[in-house]
Amino acid sequence: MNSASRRHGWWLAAAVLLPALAALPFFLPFHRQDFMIFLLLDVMLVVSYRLVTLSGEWSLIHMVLMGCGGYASALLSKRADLLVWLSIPLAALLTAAVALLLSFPLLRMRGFYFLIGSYAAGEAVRLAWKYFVYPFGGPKGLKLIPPLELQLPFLEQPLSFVEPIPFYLLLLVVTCVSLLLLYRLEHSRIGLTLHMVHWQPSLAEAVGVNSWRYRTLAFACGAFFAGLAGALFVHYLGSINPNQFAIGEMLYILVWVIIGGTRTFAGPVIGVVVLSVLNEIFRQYDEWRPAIYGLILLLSMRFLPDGLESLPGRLRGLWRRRVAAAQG
Amino acid sequence: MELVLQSIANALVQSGFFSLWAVGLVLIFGVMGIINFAHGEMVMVGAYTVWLLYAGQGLPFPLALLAAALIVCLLGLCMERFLFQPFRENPLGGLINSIGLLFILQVLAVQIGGLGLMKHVPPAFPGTLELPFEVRIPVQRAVALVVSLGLLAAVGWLLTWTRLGWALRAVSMDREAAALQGISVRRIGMFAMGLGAALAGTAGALMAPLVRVEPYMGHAVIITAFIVAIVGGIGSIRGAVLAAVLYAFFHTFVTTYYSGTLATMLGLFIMLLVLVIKPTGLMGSRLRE
Amino acid sequence: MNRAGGLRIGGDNYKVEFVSYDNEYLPDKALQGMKKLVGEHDVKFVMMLGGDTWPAVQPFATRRKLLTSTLLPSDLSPDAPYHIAPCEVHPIYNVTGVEWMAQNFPELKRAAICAQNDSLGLPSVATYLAAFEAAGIDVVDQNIFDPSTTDFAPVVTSMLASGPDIVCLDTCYADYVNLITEQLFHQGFKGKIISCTFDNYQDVIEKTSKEFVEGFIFQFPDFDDPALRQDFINFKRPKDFYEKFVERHPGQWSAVAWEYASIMDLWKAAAEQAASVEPLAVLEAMKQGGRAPHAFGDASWWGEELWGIDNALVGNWPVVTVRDGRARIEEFRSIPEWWSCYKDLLVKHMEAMGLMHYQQG
Amino acid sequence: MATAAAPLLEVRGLCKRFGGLVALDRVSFQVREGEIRGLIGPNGAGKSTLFKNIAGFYRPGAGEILLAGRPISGRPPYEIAGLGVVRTFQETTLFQELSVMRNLEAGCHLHASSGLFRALLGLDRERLERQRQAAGRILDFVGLRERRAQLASELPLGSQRALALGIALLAKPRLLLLDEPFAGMNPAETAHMMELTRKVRRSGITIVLVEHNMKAVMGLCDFVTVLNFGRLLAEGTPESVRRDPAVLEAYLGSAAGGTERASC
Repeated sequence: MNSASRRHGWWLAAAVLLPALAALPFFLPFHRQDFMIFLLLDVMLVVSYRLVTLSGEWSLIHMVLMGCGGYASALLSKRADLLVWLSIPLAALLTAAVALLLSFPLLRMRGFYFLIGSYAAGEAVRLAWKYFVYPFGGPKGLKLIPPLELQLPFLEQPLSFVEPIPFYLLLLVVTCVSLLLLYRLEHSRIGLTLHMVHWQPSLAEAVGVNSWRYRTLAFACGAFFAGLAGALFVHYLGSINPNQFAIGEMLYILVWVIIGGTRTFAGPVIGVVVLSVLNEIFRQYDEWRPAIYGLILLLSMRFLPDGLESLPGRLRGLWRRRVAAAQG
Repeated sequence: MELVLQSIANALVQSGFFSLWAVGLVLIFGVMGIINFAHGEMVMVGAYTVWLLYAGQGLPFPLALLAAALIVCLLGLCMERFLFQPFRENPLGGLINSIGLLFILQVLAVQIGGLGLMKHVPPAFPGTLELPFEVRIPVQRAVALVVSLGLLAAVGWLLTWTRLGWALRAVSMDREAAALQGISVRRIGMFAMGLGAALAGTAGALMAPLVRVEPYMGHAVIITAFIVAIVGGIGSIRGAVLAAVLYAFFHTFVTTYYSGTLATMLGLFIMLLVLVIKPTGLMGSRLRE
Repeated sequence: MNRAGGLRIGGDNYKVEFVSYDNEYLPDKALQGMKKLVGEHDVKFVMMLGGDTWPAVQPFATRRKLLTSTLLPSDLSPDAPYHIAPCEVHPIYNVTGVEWMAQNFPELKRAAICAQNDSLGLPSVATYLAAFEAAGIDVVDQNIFDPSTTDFAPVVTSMLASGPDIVCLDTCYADYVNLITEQLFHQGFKGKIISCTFDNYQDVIEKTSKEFVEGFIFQFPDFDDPALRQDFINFKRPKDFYEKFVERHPGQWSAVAWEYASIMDLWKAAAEQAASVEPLAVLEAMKQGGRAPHAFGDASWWGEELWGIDNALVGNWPVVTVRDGRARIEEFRSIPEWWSCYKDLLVKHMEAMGLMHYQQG
Repeated sequence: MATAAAPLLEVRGLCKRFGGLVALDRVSFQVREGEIRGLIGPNGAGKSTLFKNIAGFYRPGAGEILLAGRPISGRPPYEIAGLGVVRTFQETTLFQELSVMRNLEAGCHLHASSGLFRALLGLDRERLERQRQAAGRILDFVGLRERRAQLASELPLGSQRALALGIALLAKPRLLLLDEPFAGMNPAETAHMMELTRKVRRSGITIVLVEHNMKAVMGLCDFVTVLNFGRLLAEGTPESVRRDPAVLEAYLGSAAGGTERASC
């Protein structure tokens, strides 16, 4: 009963939030619209990253997987002249395939070894993009990547998704669908099994769970959505280069996820939204930004180890104690 | 022939640095099970100390070196006390804290020294050693190599022959059993971190006149240290030194005979291969998660 | 510039406001920054470093008809008519150094070249290869290293093994030039060194010796150079600028230090001439007659054959050497003259490395 | 004929070494269908190692393990579990932060394929419902219905063990390996657990258990196998083993200690 009313709450929140989000860019000056776009992409990244962390592994290759999606879609549409509407989902699938391939060496490791292994694999992939001028364009990367376009019957010119508002709306739909799928996945049997594989690996094996398979599934599914985000990103920007996916950017994902908290689905989203908004507000202290991030990270580890998601609960607890103290 | 010998000389100098970087990292991981992502930044702080004190204030180089070791050692102790000790139960916590610190240290370096061109640290020992077969080693590099070797030997002696070293090894093998033996795991943790940090600081100080001293110099350090630590078997000091020598020779020869880009890429592939085939590395025997 | 009265348009003086945005050299940040500069500050002219960040900005900037400048002409393309390279035409000017060296030291015949593997290093390699070929110099070794390299001893050993008379440092970053030169010194190189930049040469002299660095050829003068006092130089009071810069940022004088100032001069002159700050009017004034005042003398708009559009300002470029511990201009040489003789060679090498505009992307 | 009469579990000449240490030395024994078998021996005798070999957590050095005549040695644990050999753990292994019911649901996973798209599209509702029913039956079976909404961490030890047993049962074992199911329990809990174990056997599941609590072993098991220093020392009914002089000599001291510990 509780879960049913909670579900209603979610639907209600979505019913209010979604139209608001869809309407938002129309009220923003054009130079703020991009902020929303990159924020949505980051949301996709952190939520797909969370799926990987569900199986208990902390990966450092997620950003590079996003790049895989970007490169794949760019190459498919540019060099193979594939329709962009096809190249994007295909790129996401290809990214999942790359992750599947990488999972053979990587998922033999766990914990620290996986962390470092994923980092090494990511750097190796990135160096390969730099080293092979054909097809990846070398250190300069690729440019003049065809944009998404849609020929609508009532418009003379095709609708171009290089324009922020159409792209934003498309991205909003894709993000919502992705989030919904990831949410369902987590709350399905598979999510529960991943939980099991993470926290009680021996028990899982003992009752017949092939944990390697589930870890691979999480890794590849996470890669799929990262690749999807990367592919969309690349067709919006029209260019891609290897430096965009360096370890520094990956560390930001880690920071968002950790500050937001990984216990619940909403945690990483809260993390990325709060920090990105703060980031915009403190834009003039740009040179201090990494240090501010670092400090927030240290403080939140110390005082809010379960992330921002735990803040409301904690405040409620504090309030209750206050009230109890006042009454007592 | 000259080319081979010169390359061997180059590789030897590199081995010294690589081992110094990696040994500190391995010590900290081996004893406390914490991956210190800010290890490269500790090297950077060492180098900046030398830049400020030796190049800036005119202090004699050996003094600046000592100061760098002490300052970074202090930094390490603070990290252990405030960032790692409270998170003993959660190995990821220590890692994340070290990432937070990494950002802060980099920004501080930018604020102190600015961006732009590398910080100028003139060599304390100018001149070149001219060996037979036209092999040449800059005196500064030779000194750095000798000091590195001396430090590594000292660490080896400490770990093998002293009671402190015995306690350190005991803690790294089994923390609970060591505690039952009456060893204070807390103190040993402080000691390992202090020693590892001092080694990193010394490495940075020794290198300061030889490399780019800039806020982000730690990046290259941490990659190399990871490769070396993994190939050597994380937690094994001897493995780390062996791997450092192998990797330095590999990297030097591939760079000399093929290209630098290829050397870096192959290095990563080798690390991956080792992780897949023998995750415990060349000399490591335990798996730690 | 503002202290000197600011911008004069139609008899009124206007102050020029400078707004900056750090794009962290990331394309998405650059796009956000560019939109912000336009949306929030309504800027009329954007000076960028260019390179990796440009492709992401290009569609927006072109649609908005924004006037933008770059230091890397490889950004130029027929699709971006309002994007100009009015100051530095990297790396084409490097040919002047090679040409000068070949004339003055005709006995040097073997060159080894090294560069970092990135969008600055590689086009430069193509240019040097063309210039060496034009001058009849053999390139005996090429070593392309990763930008994360910390120790240059192996790179230098590898180059010296081929027994070169000339070591070419390409467009290595200033810090790499510093460290590679130091290694060349220690490993006993006796020949000539040629490079695009040599920013912190005073530091290098301290690390090596005055004798060793003597005769180092590069392309960027110190602005207190007496040769810059000649009449055809359009950069106003270079010595004052240099001294003020060095006073404010000691030890930070670099190849690009003067370039934004020089671009601003050009823009100001054009804006005053057009009596407007609107991008299209300014651009038209700038390009009037196909010529414009470049810092190193009047120059012409050019580039069609390399980038598909004449948006690079090309004229004379100084060849600089270290003389008695100071960077001194040896001679100004004409880039267009070299081009008219050897353009086939340059196109050949650019094509071989996949760098021509029709190959890009 | 041989296959029809084949014992459910047969261990043939099993060896396992760790470096220089011989943990198991040519151990052979058979367990018939429907039996409760006790596996005893002093600490370090190799009982746990034997368990881990059977359940696939270790790869045997030599020898064979057969389940109903089919070799299973060397397969990964989840496959062996799929064939019907399920183990429990010495330290109680549960999802402490989940409710009893959720714990059981988590245990249902073996007999459902991991269809990604079914899960995403919600097409596995029927199957989930069936699993929920199965979990409900097990809930009654182990007697935890009143506690179904409690968190596992809040349960007393006896109920935690029962829950762990329930999770194992959901994997539909033919052979259940119980690793010290009575350790640390008080007499009332022990009695309850013994009754539960008999109930499991009545439902047609064969049981092998490792245990130090002699009272429980002697009261529960049909046959007992004794290991010492990795070797098979004796085998037989509880009474015959109790009287075996070799067992008395090698083992009785620590066994008596074990009994004492259990009774206080």
